[in-house]
Amino acid sequence: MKIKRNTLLTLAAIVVFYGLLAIAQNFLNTYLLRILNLCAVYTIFAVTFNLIFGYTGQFSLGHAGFAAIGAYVGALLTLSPVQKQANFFLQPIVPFLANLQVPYLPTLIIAGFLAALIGSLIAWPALRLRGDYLAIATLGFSEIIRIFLVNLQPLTNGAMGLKGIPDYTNLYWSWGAAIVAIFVIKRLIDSSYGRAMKAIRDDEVAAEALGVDLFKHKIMAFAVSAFFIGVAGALFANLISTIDPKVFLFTLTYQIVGITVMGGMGSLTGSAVAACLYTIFLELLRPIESQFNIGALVIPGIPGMRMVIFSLLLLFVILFYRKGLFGQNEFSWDWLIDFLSGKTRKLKASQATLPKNGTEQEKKS
Amino acid sequence: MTFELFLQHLANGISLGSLYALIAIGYTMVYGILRLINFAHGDVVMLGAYAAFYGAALLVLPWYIAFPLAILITAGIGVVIERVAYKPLREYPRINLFTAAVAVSFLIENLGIVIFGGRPFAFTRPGFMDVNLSVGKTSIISYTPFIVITAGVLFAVLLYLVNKTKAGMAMRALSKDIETTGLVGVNTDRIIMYTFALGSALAAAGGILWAIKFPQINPLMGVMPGLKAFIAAVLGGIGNIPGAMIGGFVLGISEILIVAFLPNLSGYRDAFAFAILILLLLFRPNGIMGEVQAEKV
Amino acid sequence: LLVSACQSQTGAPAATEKPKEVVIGVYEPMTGAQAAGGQLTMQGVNLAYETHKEVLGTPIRLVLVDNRSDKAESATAMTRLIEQEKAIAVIGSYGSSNSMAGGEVSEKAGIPVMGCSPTNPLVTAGKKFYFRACFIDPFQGGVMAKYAVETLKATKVAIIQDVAQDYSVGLASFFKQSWKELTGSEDGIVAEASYQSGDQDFTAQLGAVLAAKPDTIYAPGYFGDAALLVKQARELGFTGPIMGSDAWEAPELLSIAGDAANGVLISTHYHPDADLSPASKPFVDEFKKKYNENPSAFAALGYDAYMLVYSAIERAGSFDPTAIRDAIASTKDYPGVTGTISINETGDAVKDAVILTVENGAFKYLSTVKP
Amino acid sequence: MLEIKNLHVYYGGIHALHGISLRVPDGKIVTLLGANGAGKSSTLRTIAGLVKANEGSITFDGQNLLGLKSFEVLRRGIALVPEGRRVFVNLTVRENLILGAYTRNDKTEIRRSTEEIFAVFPRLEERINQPAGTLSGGEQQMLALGRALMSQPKLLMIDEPSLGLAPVLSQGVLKKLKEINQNKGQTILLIEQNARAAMSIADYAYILETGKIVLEGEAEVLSKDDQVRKSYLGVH
Amino acid sequence: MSILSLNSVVKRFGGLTAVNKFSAELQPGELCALIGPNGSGKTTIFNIITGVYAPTNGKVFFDDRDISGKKPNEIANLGISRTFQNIRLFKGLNVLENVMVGHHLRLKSDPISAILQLPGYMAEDRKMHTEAYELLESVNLSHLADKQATALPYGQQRKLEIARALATHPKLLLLDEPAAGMNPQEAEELMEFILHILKTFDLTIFLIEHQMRVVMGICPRIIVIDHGEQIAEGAPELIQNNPRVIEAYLGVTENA
Ligand SMILES: Nc1ncnc2c1ncn2[C@@H]1O[C@H](COP(=O)(O)OP(=O)(O)OP(=O)(O)O)[C@@H](O)[C@H]1O
Ligand SMILES: Nc1ncnc2c1ncn2[C@@H]1O[C@H](COP(=O)(O)OP(=O)(O)OP(=O)(O)O)[C@@H](O)[C@H]1O
Ligand SMILES: [Mg+2]
Ligand SMILES: [Mg+2]
Repeated sequence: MKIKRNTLLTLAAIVVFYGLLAIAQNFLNTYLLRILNLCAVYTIFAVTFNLIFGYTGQFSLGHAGFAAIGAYVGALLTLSPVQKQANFFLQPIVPFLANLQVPYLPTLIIAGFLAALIGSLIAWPALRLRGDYLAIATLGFSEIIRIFLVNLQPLTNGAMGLKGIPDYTNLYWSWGAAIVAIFVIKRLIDSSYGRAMKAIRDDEVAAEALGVDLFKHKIMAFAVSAFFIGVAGALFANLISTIDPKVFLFTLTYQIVGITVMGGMGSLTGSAVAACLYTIFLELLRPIESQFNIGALVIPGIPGMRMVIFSLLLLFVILFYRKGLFGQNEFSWDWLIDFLSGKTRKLKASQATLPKNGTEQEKKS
Repeated sequence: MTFELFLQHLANGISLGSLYALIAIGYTMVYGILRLINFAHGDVVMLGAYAAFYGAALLVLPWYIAFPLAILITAGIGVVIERVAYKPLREYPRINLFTAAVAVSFLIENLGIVIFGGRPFAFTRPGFMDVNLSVGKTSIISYTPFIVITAGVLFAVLLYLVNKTKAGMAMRALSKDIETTGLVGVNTDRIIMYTFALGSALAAAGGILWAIKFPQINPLMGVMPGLKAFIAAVLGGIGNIPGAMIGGFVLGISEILIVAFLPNLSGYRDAFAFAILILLLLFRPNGIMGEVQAEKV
Repeated sequence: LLVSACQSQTGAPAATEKPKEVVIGVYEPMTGAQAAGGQLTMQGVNLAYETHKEVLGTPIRLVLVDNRSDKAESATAMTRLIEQEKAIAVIGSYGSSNSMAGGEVSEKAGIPVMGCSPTNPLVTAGKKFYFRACFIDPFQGGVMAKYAVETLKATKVAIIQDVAQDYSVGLASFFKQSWKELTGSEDGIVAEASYQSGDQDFTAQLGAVLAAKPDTIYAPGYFGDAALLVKQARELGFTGPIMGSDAWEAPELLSIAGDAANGVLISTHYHPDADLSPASKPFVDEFKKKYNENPSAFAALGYDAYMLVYSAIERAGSFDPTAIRDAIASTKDYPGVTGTISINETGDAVKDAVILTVENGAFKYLSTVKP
Repeated sequence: MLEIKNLHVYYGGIHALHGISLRVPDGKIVTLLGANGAGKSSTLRTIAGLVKANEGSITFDGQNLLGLKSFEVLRRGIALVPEGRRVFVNLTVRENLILGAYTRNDKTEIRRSTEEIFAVFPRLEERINQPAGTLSGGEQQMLALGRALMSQPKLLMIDEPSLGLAPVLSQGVLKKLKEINQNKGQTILLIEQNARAAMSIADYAYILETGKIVLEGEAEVLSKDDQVRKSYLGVH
Repeated sequence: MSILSLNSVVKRFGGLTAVNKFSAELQPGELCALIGPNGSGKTTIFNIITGVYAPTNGKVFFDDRDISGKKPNEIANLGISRTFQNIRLFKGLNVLENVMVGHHLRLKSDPISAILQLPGYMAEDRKMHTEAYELLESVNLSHLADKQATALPYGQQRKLEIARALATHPKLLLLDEPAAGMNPQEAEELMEFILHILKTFDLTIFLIEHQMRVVMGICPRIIVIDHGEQIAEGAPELIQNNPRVIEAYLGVTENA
């Protein structure tokens, strides 16, 4: 009964959400649309990091590299032959790609698959490493990918980057992909496979002794993550319309880690909310840099202040919301209904719908 | 390649390697005790260079006063960072600490841009460091031996502190078990503070020497040395001080020699650095000097 | 939340009647890796704004938006200027890659943009609304190749490029093309090496290229890296001329490289002694008075970019972006501080280049090269 | 003398200690018995300053201990040998012992103490330069005890010294404790699962159940109590 | 026909020989104990059997198959399961989920049908749930099913670890010091519990334990190891009176 009700509610919510997207897409100005699209892209980045680290416990810092692969696939498959010729004015593009142009949906899927493929290839040796050693190795692979993008001019146009990428990305695509990503990851982590992944996160040795194939499950987490990161990369390329290797510096990965931690490790809802807040806050803080007039007093804007305040806010959230905005909790209909009918406080105490994990015991990871 | 040219490259590699090593040690020390990848460490390097710059350029202090003063100030800043941003998170999952370090790094860089401006400053070498000591065709400027010797002295002092003093012993004990270290009467907060002070002091020394070798300072100058030093620390076996030194030299020398032997592939230099690291890790998953911490099951 | 929060910040000006003020937007990197360039450019833009705060009897509001040296932010910044601030024209940005991201947005919105220093041909290619106050890389690369071959009589040249910067890669490539055209082969290019912006140690690259005993080194790139490169080249004993590009022209090159900079040759936009335009000298004086230093090429171009937009609005006699665009496109022989500027059909400034050298810690005019 | 009154401890929402009161007189061995999770370790950890108490008082020789950090507690003369030994695996036996004397400064005095500990545990002297991580479980337990003794504590608290030790070793460790107590008047507060062995060396015993003290008394008296024999000593 | 046979197994860690030419055989349905001083190599033997370590030398046969050097999950699939000396529960999972991880190795559906929640997967998932729950009931933990595993008292954590191992449907169960840290009463319960599962689940059990009460009380056969070598083997009475065992391990005043 309950499950059915919640499924219906979910379906209804998706319909309503799409209605809202349709309204937004048609009535909001391009500035707000751009921000909303970026929110979706960062949401995908964050939920995929959550899958790899939050649920499977593999500290991978390769996001920027996988996103780069997706973005370049997205760009190279959607650019028109004319644009390609214009772009590759120093050295011609490899003939194989010169006239290739693919519709958007298959492009996104190819972007995802290529990122997943390369992600798995990288994971294959890298997963022999643990913890921080895995982190630095994946960071290294991500940088290696970027350096290849810089140097492989006939394929990527090197530092010149690519421009004139068709701006196919709109709210339907971006949030559509985000919802698919959340849906797939949620279903995956709730399944027996997801349980095995969480087991790996908590204790590899015990999981393996129970017959869990560590390698297979880690690769699975990597591949699924890399797939969606790749899709998000392509969405990003077709949103910004121009990319170059500098976009995919390792600092992008740090931002993603920051967003995910802010949202709460092990909460997909948290990832999505944090991704949106992050993107929106960067914009909301802009007025800080412009000149203030308080009566006769003119306070000149200080360029750069926005980023200072933003870094402070980030630090603040990390220091004072130590489990992230959502902890390990997920949004659920039961919670919402209880909340609306004022039952939350009681339920929270009994920890029924919102399991408040995290006693002292599990502090240290 | 002629022998002289090789010597030239080697000399360059050694002086670059000493800088990496100095900065890597701070990384490794902090990692050793808190298991924190302190990504703000590179920015502390930058602060050290700026402190020395302002001391020398604005306050017109002679270098032998300005530099130690800058090192002291930076050590203080390191301590403040630990107190404000890391200490409250010590008991929480390590990813929080890591993120805090990232946030601190963003903060320092952006504050740097606001306070110092985004434009680079010229860092003036003290005169005696700008003397040409060329031997035959190998060109050596006097700052090179200065860097190598200073780094060597600092290594020696550090190794003595860590291995022979009680505080050093406490530091090593703490790296394995904070709680028990407190139980034998060690004020662990203070030891952690010392560690940050020492690590930041070395970072500042590294930053100043860096600015002497590459006399251009800007608010983002610490990013690359920070990343390279991190690689060096991991190469050597993160948490291991002699390992960080070795890692620094290995990285510095191999970076130079790779480009020297394969100039056409110089665009891939950093890719080589990472490739060396990854390959090494595949064969020695805990770095060159890292203890094999096979988990006792 | 988003909608209300973002909109509440702007008093959107009414479109029809005479507006209380008009907005000229600027998007430049004030933070991030390219903050130095953005800040130098803003010196010039601000100087121009201070002396020209009103157009067609309406006050101008100059709105600066930081693009964090980041492509995504550049696009967002441009959208913000257009949608939220209702800018009628935009100036920027340092870094061709930032400009390309902004250009995609402004093109759709039909708002004219004047780039200050992005020299990559792709910035304006295929764009009706994007212009720039500087010349472009193919011209500049050719200028240096010609100078090397004809004036320096160099037969062996080494090239060191910043592979991570489109600007440097482009210049190196155009230099090579011209060299080939002039000498008939690429044989004279005896060594090539690369670095990535942010690298600080160039000794390995230099050692490798110096082993080929070049007469001169061509190392297009940004001044921060260039200063270190020049210094290290001299420390390694290279005494020949080192050639660079317009982005070397900043006071920092001289202060950081010190004596090592002597003998450096660069192609750039102007010099007060070159007598390219009557506006140069007063600008330099004015600038020194305000900032107490010599203007960099970026500052001069920032000044010109603002003034080109300003004069276009005056000539258009309207605040209509399309009219302004048309006025910019028809700019002819405008006396900018960086020379006499005409905008060609691709939206690029056509103007003379000058070649400068460094002597005793100052840039010295050598010669002028016509387009 | 250590005196605890009405000690309450919470871990997050879990109420672990529900008002514990106990006393450890000078020169005695007091043992704390109870099932798993009864709160024995929590009690010692609270005394040692590792866990914050929410209510109650702890005094030692009249001085308040509540709210002190662990190193301050040690400096007032209370040493804890934690559950699971926790020697510093990367330091040698000698270094472990020297760290144990961290709060002391007189070098010759420290050397004397080391000699005394070697006299009690000759095995440690044989391994003096070996990293503690390579010692066997029993040796590690001796080292942990030795390290705690190096601070010359007035009160020595030991949490399950025989956990995971072979029978021959666990007997040995408890015997040593009795020896130290008798020869030097060392006050000891002991937790031990092997209740029978613990009772045989203790003067006084407290029995905990889910965070409360349910029984206390002279060890000799308690060990004759039928209920105690059945539940805690495993005698039918 | 033996179910497990260790054939002069050697394990070296650097210079240290932790296990030295150790041989042993276990018969189906047997309950056998492995005892020995600290550091004598007991846990290492378990680690070799379960594939955590590969033997330096020698062979391990399970059901007449050579399993030496196979990966732990492969060995678990063949039917060997274990508990650990230091409890290793999944702290992010609740009690029921901990057990369900033990069922995962028998899952047939692929990840895609799991994500799509196809009927085939759903049926398996339901079965997993019921089986796990039944298993918890049989060990008296079902009332704690949705508690976080590490919040349980120690004794129950031990039991849960055993239940989780049973969920893989092993033929051979290895228990590493299951009674460590238990008081006599709890140890008593544990002994009964072990005998109970031995019968109900058609198992063979190999057990490491330092509490002689437990070992002598329930194990008909005991193997004693010292310095990685077997020094004695036989029934409890025999072992108790073996002078070598007394010297190396039991000590003079035997305390059971
Ligand atoms: N860090 C912690 N976080 C949450 N709960 C804890 C923590 N430490 C102990 N507890 C809980 O407090 C209670 C008392 O635990 P304590 O370790 O003091 O018991 P104990 O008597 O020493 O048992 P044992 O014999 O298992 O060592 C137990 O219910 C335990 O689960
Ligand atoms: N991964 C490892 N690396 C190095 N040495 C090891 C490793 N694992 C075990 N050893 C060593 O092998 C020896 C046997 O250890 P093992 O854990 O098998 O002992 P045990 O018989 O289980 O002892 P206990 O009863 O104390 O648990 C010990 O000396 C131990 O230090
Ligand atoms: Mg305990
Ligand atoms: Mg063992």
